[in-house]
Amino acid sequence: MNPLQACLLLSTTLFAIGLVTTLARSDAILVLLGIELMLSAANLNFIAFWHFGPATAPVHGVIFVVFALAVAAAEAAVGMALIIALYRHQKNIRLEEATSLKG
Amino acid sequence: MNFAFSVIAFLILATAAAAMCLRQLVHVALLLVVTWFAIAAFYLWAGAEFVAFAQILIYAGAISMVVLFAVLLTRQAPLSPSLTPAHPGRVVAALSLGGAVAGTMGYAILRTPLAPASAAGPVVSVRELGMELMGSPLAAVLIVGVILTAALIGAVVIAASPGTTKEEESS
Amino acid sequence: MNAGPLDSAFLERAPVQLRDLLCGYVPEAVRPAAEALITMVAVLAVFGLLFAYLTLAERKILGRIQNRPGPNRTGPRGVLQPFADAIKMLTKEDIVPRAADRLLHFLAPVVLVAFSLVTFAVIPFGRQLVAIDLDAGVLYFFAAGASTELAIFMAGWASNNKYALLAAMRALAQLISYELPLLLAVVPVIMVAGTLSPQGIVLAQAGWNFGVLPHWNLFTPWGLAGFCIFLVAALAESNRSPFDLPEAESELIAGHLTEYSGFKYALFFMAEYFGMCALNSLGVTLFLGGWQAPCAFLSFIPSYAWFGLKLLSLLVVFIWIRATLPRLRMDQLMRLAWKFLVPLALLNLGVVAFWQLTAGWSAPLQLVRWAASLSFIIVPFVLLGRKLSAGLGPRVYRYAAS
Amino acid sequence: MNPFVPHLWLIPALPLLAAAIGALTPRGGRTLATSVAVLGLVGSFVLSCLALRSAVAAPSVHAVFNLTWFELGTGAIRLGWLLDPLTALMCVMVTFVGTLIFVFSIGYMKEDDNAARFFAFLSLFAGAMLGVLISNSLLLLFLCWELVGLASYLLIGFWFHKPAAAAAAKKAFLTTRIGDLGFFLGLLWLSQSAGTLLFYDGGHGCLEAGALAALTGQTVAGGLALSTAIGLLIFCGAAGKSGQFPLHVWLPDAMEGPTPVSALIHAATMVAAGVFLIARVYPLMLADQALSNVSVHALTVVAFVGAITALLGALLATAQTDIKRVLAYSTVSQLGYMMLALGVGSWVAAIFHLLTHAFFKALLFLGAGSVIHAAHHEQDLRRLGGLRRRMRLTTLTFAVGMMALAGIPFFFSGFWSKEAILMAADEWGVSQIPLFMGLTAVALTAFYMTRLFAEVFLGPPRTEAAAHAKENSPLMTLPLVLLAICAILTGFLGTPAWPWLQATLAGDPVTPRALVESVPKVVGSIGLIAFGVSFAWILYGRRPRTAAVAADPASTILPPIYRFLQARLKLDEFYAATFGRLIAAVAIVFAVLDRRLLEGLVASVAWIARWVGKLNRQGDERGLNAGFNLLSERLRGGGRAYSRGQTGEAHGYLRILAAGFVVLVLIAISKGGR
Repeated sequence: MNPLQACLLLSTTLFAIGLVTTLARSDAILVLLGIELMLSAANLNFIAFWHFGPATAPVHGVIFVVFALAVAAAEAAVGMALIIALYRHQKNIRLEEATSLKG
Repeated sequence: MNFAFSVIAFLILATAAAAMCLRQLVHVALLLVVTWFAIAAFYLWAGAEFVAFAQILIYAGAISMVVLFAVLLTRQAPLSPSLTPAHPGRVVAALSLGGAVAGTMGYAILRTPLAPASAAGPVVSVRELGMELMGSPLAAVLIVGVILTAALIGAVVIAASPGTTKEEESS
Repeated sequence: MNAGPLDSAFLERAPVQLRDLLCGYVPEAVRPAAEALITMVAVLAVFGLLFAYLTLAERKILGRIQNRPGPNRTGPRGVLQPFADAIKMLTKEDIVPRAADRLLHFLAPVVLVAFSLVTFAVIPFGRQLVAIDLDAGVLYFFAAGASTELAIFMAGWASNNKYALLAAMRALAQLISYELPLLLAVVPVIMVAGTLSPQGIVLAQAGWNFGVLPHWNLFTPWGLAGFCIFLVAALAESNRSPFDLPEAESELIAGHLTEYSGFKYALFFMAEYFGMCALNSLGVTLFLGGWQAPCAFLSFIPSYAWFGLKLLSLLVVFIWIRATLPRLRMDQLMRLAWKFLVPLALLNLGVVAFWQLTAGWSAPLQLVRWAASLSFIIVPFVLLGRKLSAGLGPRVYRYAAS
Repeated sequence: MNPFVPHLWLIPALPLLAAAIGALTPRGGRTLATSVAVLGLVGSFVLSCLALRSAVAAPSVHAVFNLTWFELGTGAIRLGWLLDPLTALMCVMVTFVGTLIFVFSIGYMKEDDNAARFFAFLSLFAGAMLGVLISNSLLLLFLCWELVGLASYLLIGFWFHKPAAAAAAKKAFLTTRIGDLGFFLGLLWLSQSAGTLLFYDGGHGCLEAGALAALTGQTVAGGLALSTAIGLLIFCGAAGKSGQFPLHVWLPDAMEGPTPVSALIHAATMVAAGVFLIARVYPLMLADQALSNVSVHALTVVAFVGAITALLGALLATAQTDIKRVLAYSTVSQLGYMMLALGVGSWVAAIFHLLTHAFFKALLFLGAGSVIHAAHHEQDLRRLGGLRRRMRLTTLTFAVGMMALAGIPFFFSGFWSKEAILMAADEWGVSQIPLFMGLTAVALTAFYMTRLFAEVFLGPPRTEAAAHAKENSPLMTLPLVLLAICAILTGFLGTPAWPWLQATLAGDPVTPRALVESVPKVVGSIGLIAFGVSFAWILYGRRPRTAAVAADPASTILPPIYRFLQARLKLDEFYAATFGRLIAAVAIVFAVLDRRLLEGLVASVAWIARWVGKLNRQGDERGLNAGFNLLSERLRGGGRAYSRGQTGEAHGYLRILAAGFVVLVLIAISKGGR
């Protein structure tokens, strides 16, 4: 198993942890954090491929991560705002109770 | 380097996993901060200095702050275990799905012949990075700027009410 | 070791040579570790002592300003006061409330001190004296600084006390709000210097006009504006008066420090002063030309001395401000940050861009360049100030003795 | 070649710039707009003085500067500036009087909060007028001419919330348009036949020998020389602008505008434009004098029109009860004098009278404005009176203006210029009728001016407003004084004893003659003036009326004629009855066509369309709807079934997502395996 694969496995596991959190926990904040974890896993992949990959376009992996970070920040801000709105709407933030859109 | 890598990997996974099992939301948030730091350490190890510090600045500095605020603003009772244990069926389903994803992906990773092209990875200086950013992905930079502004305003609008102050705005 | 002649070069090199000398006695294998260790010890020692005497100086200066002697019992003129305080703090009982979250309650001060010390790693104290010359040093500094906010929150939350919690939330709001102007005030310097490494920024400010006028960023329009914004934001970031809302004694007992006592309290105190020193060091590095001498003929004095001098003067300014200004209200704090400092800092970016674009202008046009840059800063400053202070006329104290 | 000429455009440019600035200033910025306007005009006044100096240095040359505006096909449209004593003198006069009027209106418009707009319009007006003066191309002149018309429209209708003002503005605009139509036709014809519109172009201009010879050579229908026809067409424009007989009706109504505007329009600029135009194209008008085989000469028409206008205006002025209307009609008659002078071949006399008239008429209007402003906008002279005690300065200056206009001998400019005109008319070989008309008008002028003065200033105040009037601020009286001084002095520029003005304009050396050419004629005209004054004094001055309602003494003498005059010869009604009717009839015819013909067509088309629609609807209801209903039922059912899957629970969706992802990865692996 070469280092690249190790990195990929690491990111996969992190992604899985984030996914499990998102699926298992009912607290909206935790779900959001799980999503953040998955994002970070993706970033790990970018960096890994940039680090071990062919040095043709050296910086693109990093640039991707920079954008991903920016988007993550925006996503966190909006997500937290949504959660607060949700809390104001239904005195708690349990996601499985926020089902007013069901058909 | 393998030693450093394994330590970092262990830190990342352990803290993440532990955070996901904790019952106290604030603890989760703080433990995840450790995870962010570990990830930043991974970036450092991979030679992406700038990204590492940006990661700390954004995740530890901003996002975790926002999370903590969300926790405090949506908290029923002080130190209340805000997390009721999820009912087992969901947990089982979640674990199985997560395992499936991890397994399939891992299988795919392991059986694809991936050889690191460069043993000693490239090192990018901040100046190069800036030059590159001002190059082809300039449009993307602008778009990201627009996205951030929109998110900022949107956050304020969504969370705005006689109660809330500017905290969401500042992430 | 070979002791060179006792000249400026020797003095310049002295600390490094001392370190090498000490490293000479340890085996090769652990030499890098040993060097790092020595650096840490040196920083700790210097700034520990600085902290100790800064507290004393603060109390003395405050005393002078408030027309009282200040501490003067322990030792001649109270020079031993800090040590007395230290002993007192160490011997005091360490109380942890029962309802508190013990782990976090313990971790908070540790993390705080750790992060506020970590920031010193990238500050160039002298020509040779920089612990790690990081390529992204400034970013590193802010990353570490951002992390200290967490510690404050931990403290406030862990002690499970409503005052502490309020203080923590206030602290977060304040720190986050003032991080923006801080960063925005630093960006112009980076734009001009073209690097994120503090050492590089200092070198970019090297040189003098006819031997006396140094090329420090402070002496440019955008630099001046940036420095002022930076100073205000730094005051707020280090929770010092007039921005000391988080530990506003009169409102929140002692804020997030309420439930802390003894050594942990001392740690918080120390961390606050370390943070202040670090921010001021950054200010010196970015705007006051770091360890550069103000005049060519004065450059025989070793660089770290200059750095120390500038740092000390800034610290004195901070103490002076604390003695002079009353505390702001929360909404005033927020308004200042979001409606005044941030817009001005953004304008400053435009100004520095203009400055860079017009760098090639010839001598007479230089006047235009200066005038334009200054007006771009000053006019909005006046207008914004008018707008913000509208309606806040001079207050009438009806019951004050006149 | 005069180095000053290429920069001549600066003279109109300054006020136009001021107008632009004033137009851009918000309502609040009256100070800015005012100061800019005044400064601009003062600047062009200084420039005009420089121009005058350099023009007088060489009186006989027409210094020109021509440039190509744009290429059009083969030919090029060319514009240019022209500097000769005529232009220079007019420029100085316009800028000087204009400046004084501007200063006056600062005080007059103090209460009005649209003053910024007002001054912008004033500057535009002045700039356009100066453009008319300096232009060396009939085209450029026409452009500025129209600009003057626009500005006058804006200014007369400045108080557009007053319906009368709006109507007056419209009337002025349309009436002058009628004249300008002729002007434009003449312009086109001239450019088509002479090939250029430049006046002077080093021998190729349309006012120079070559072109004139070509113009006089050919004749058009009715035995008119081509030049005569063109000249008469251009004269239409002039008549429209400076209110000659058939087209004079707009001028009295234009009094609805603010008084400074009346002063500007009637004294200095707009009405002068017509006279100036004729003076400018004088060689063209003069061209057909040489020929004898033509049916009529252009100038003859001009002379008769002028004479009629002079008499008519004077007649009407005697019966008006509104200060400004009296002055307006007197303007009409004075313009008639100028046209008469032009017609009888002494254009220098015309310009002389134009200059003197500009000063004393501006003086009179500003005096009237000062009276009105002081009497709280009371303009009816029956309701004024007795102001001489309260407004001494105004009274004095007004008296000066009045005597100048009435032509009191020797010390007032009006006398000299009018005498010059009458002398010219006397020497005219064609006919003596204009002379007699002019002489009658002289008497009438003296009469109505005396009447006006007596009514306004003498006797007891007849209303509260008049009783409480008090002298205005120096800002308003100072211009009066200055103008009064000028009204006295300008006359001595052109006395027969020292005819500097005539000589300069004509470009001859100054040749002094006797103080008066022929004593008997002068004595006669003085006698007429004395008669007019004394008659008016007997009627109005000796025992001034005491009540506002008291009948006008003149009306007691010849009531029907008085009433007819008061109704302004029923000219407006006449126009309404003739031209108005005609147009209305045409409109009715078209309306009828519209209703009967077009509506029928449209209706039938609509009817057909309606029937088609009905058929269509039947088809829909029978056939399509059933199918649609069935289909939508199906859709609704499917949707109901499908929406059961929509639990609205985020985790459920996420689970499905993850499962799908796993499946995709497995597929990818199996594909990759092969």
